[in-house]
Amino acid sequence: MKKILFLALVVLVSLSFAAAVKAEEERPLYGCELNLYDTPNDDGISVELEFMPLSSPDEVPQYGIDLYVDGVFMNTLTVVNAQALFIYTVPTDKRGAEVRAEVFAYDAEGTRQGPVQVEKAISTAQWYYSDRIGAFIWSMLFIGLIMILIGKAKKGQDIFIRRIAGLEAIDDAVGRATEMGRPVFYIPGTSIIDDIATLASLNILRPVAQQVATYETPFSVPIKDPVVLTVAQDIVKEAYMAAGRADLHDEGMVYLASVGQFDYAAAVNGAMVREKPATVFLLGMFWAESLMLAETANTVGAIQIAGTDATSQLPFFIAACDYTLIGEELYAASAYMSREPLLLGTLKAQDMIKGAVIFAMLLSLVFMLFGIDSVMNFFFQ
Amino acid sequence: MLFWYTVAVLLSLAIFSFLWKDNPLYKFAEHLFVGTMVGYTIVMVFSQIIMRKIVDPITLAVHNHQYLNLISLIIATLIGLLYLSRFSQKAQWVSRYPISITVGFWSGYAIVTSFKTNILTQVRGTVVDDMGAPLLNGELLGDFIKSPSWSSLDLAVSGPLLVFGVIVVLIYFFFSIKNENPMVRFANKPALLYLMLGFGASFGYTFMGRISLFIGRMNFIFNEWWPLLKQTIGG
Amino acid sequence: MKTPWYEKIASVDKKILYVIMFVVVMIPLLAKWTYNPDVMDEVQDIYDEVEEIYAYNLANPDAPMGILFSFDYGPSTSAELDPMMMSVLRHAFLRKIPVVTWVAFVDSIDLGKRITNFIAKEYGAVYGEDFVFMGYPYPMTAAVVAFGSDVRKFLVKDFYGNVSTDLPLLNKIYNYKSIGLIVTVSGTSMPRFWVTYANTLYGKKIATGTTAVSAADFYPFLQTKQMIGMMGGLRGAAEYEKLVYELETELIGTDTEMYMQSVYKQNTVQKWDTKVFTPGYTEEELREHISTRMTARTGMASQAAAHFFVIFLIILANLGYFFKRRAENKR
Amino acid sequence: MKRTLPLALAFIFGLIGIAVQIVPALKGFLNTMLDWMAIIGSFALALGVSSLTRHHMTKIRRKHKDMFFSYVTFVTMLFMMIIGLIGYFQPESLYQRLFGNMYNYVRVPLDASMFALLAFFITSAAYRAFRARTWLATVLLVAGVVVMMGRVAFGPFMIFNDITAWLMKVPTTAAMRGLTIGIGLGIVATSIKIVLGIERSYLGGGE
Repeated sequence: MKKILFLALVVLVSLSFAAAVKAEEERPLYGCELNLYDTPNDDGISVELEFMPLSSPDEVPQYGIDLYVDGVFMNTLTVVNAQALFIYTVPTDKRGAEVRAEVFAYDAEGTRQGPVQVEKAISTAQWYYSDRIGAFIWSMLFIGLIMILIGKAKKGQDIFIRRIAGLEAIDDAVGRATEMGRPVFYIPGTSIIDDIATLASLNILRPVAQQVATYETPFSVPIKDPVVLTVAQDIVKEAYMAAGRADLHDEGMVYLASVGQFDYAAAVNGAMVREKPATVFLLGMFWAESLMLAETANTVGAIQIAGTDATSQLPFFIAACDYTLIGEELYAASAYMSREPLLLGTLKAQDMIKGAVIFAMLLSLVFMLFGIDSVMNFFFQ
Repeated sequence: MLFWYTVAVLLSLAIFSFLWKDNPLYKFAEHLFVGTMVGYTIVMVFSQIIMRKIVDPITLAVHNHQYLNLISLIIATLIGLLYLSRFSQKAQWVSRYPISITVGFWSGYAIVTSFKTNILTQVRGTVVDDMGAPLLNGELLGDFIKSPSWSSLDLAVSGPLLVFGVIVVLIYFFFSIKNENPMVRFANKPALLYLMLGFGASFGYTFMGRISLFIGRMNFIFNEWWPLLKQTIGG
Repeated sequence: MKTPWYEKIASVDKKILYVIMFVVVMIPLLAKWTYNPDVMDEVQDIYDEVEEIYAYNLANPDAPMGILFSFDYGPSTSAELDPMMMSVLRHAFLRKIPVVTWVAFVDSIDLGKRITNFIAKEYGAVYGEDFVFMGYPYPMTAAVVAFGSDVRKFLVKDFYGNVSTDLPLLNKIYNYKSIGLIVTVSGTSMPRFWVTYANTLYGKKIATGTTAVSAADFYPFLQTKQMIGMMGGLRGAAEYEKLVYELETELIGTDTEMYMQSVYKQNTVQKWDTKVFTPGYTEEELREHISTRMTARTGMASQAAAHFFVIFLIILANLGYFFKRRAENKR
Repeated sequence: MKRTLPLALAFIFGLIGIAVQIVPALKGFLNTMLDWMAIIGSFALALGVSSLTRHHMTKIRRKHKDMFFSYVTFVTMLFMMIIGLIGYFQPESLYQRLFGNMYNYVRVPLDASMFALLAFFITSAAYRAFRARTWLATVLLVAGVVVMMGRVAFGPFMIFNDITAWLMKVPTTAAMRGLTIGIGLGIVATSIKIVLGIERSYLGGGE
């Protein structure tokens, strides 16, 4: 806020300044505008300095700003008078330090005049990001809703979930591979574990692996990231055990194909043309390699079930794959497939929050029609 | 120089040969690629993480007697080492600790961030544009009625169409509402229309960039490597 | 039984598509066909701005305006972005406008140096007088802000280790007052950064060059005039290339090769610092200088051919599909 | 120990993850946490390399017909590793230059060529997908073709260019924005499920 005000001030000052030039009125000798304030949203180890020279460059070609932290001289900033805003972050390296800035002007002969202005500020740490507090409140609301609905679901209240075509197809797709006697490939995206899409995909891996185990179909899970590898190994192993086919499980099913984007694509493409899978799952986060994998799968005659939250890759999956989970359907999948009440409760909560977001958006839109932006700022800060 | 350029060209051609069919040349390039990248990654993890984030800071901490720092680094290293428990059959489950720490931290980290960037910022962008002007704007509609033209029509309807599209797409993805619900039924067709227009347009839009990549590759072969080859052979 | 034509179309082997695609892209590239696109307003605006600076410099020979070029892209996007940078640089050197270049990423240092010197050489520009290369200023924000007062204070030395205050060009052009235009060519979101700092804070004019994929992100800035112009993808590059080609033909005629060699014929070779580039050309170098004058336009010819080929394919596929369905309905 | 402690750890670190996002005073701590994550993750690479090794060793042991290529992977991996590590301790040496060349003339062209294959894949995908089967597929087809035209339009076809700009500005933005908001909700919901321990399949699933 302060920054915006200051910018507005600068604009005003420069406007009046322009007027002053026209009128050839006297300018303040050694005039300047110094603003020193605590850096917003930090942990208190710096303050911000903004400086606008106002004298004409002929009279004052240069300014010097002496900086003191807790009374100890730090250094001098030299500012050439370009009549432009000068900004600088003063590091204090500790919280609660008092920064003092003294502006000196150098006249045409180079004589140091002043101090013409002195400002002080104390570096402090903030306890919350002023621009994230809205998101935080929304999130807390979401968590609360989830808690409530989970409670309801636990009590046995039925929660309706509509059909998701891509997920219905999983059973048939695995069955098809069994009939053809060809393997199933599962690619849990090419991102790392930090990516929530990867986690969503790993949640689907379990039921798929269980089905594959029941049908006794060969299974292959090529992976790009080592941490994802460890997680996927556990999931597949437990899924085989749950299906009662621990004897079919082989440690080599889940393997690291490679570690980079395109070398991974090269390796998986190679594996696909050699092993000729009948079904390929492409679920998770993808980048440009999405289309390479999808097209190669098509070339070897596999059914592809794809799903991603990468909006830039969705068009390719839509075009090249037989079934596509679009965006949030990927996240809904684990609840949909497991039918576990806890997960279904979360899905319901998600819909309710979405309803609230739409409502708040409509409200903001209506108020904006009349030029009132406070509603929008309240909801979507 | 020519040697390395030639290597680069031959490898490129080996990759392109995959389009025809899988063949030993492609297999060679593929396996070479994997080996190179894994080796490269090992070196990077060693130099950028093992050395820069573990060894150097620990040495520094010992040197400067920053024991708090030292303890933090050692704990992190020990947690990381738990991964290696997977090499033993019996203690394998210990590797769940680093996994749950990683997954837990990033999940928590994602909550507020994605609410902010994926939801609030996007919704805000649907209420007002980058300059702070409302997307539903009666004045622009008035301008159009006063002086009808293509550009004033575009200005007047673009905002409302955008808002409408966002809302129907959001409604389309409600999971817990039955398809017979009138709101969902109403939103269904327009939402699909928006989605398909968007996907089609994005597909066509990206097409250009993908062709450019291939042209860039061919430029390398014919405008960089070929002249260099001729120059070297010709003297 | 003979398979009807529409069945064949529906099940055509991908390999055939790939081969035709390859041929379609290669022919224009090897035959050096050029595609001369209509120049769009957002590209013409950049050109006009450079011309305006030229006019200003003619009127004020003692206090000329310069152009700041920022190489905000790495080798991975250079296929699309190199031609843009080269065209605008050519325009600036052709008009003897002072040029300051730097790069935004460590990876790009080599690229920035090579392209700056490559183009400077064509016009016999003298390092330190006509152009300077400042390397990789770090941190970038501080460097951009430093231009608000005196960049020589922040970048004490240039890339080659010369003291900034010793370079005649930097003594004329050291802050935003004497920068007429900032050209940022980038495959990332760097242009946003330039808008936030150089445009919002200092009111400088920003011209952007970007990849075809990112172009859509920057249209809003054009509407609000926060950017004066934009070159998007190979097409934008081809448009600027065409404009510069026309200007070059007008100023030095069609025989560019002649012109480039004539620059270094006088006995003033010592004028040029060999650290920057060696005066004179070999045959191969000459050819490279000539061929880079049309990379974007030949690339664009391939591009257009590929687009038309795919559109043709789609129409064909739909005809096949249509007739197949009609045949099925009859049965 | 096997299940409760991991869930508790996920919860505690989840809370830490939330806290560092909203409390600026924890900026220093956030950096420590990010370092932690990098350090912890780096050890998983050992598992990755071992998995890759096992994958290729199996091929060699079973005398698979492609076993020669598995050797290729091993040899280049060891080669890269050795020259890279020696190069790290001896900067400016021949090893480091070799490592740089391997990067620039083996990795980079392979990467770029794989990327360039997309030019062909996108062609065949367009050929297959853009058929007017249903009204939805027709919309997809028309939008795609119009934009492709618009990108290389000239002369009288410049109208396609304007349509392209409009398609990108209005329907595409609307669709992508609607998707992004929904995806954001999905991400937040999944994250909350993990932090609260409702979703636990990343621990191998099962009870």
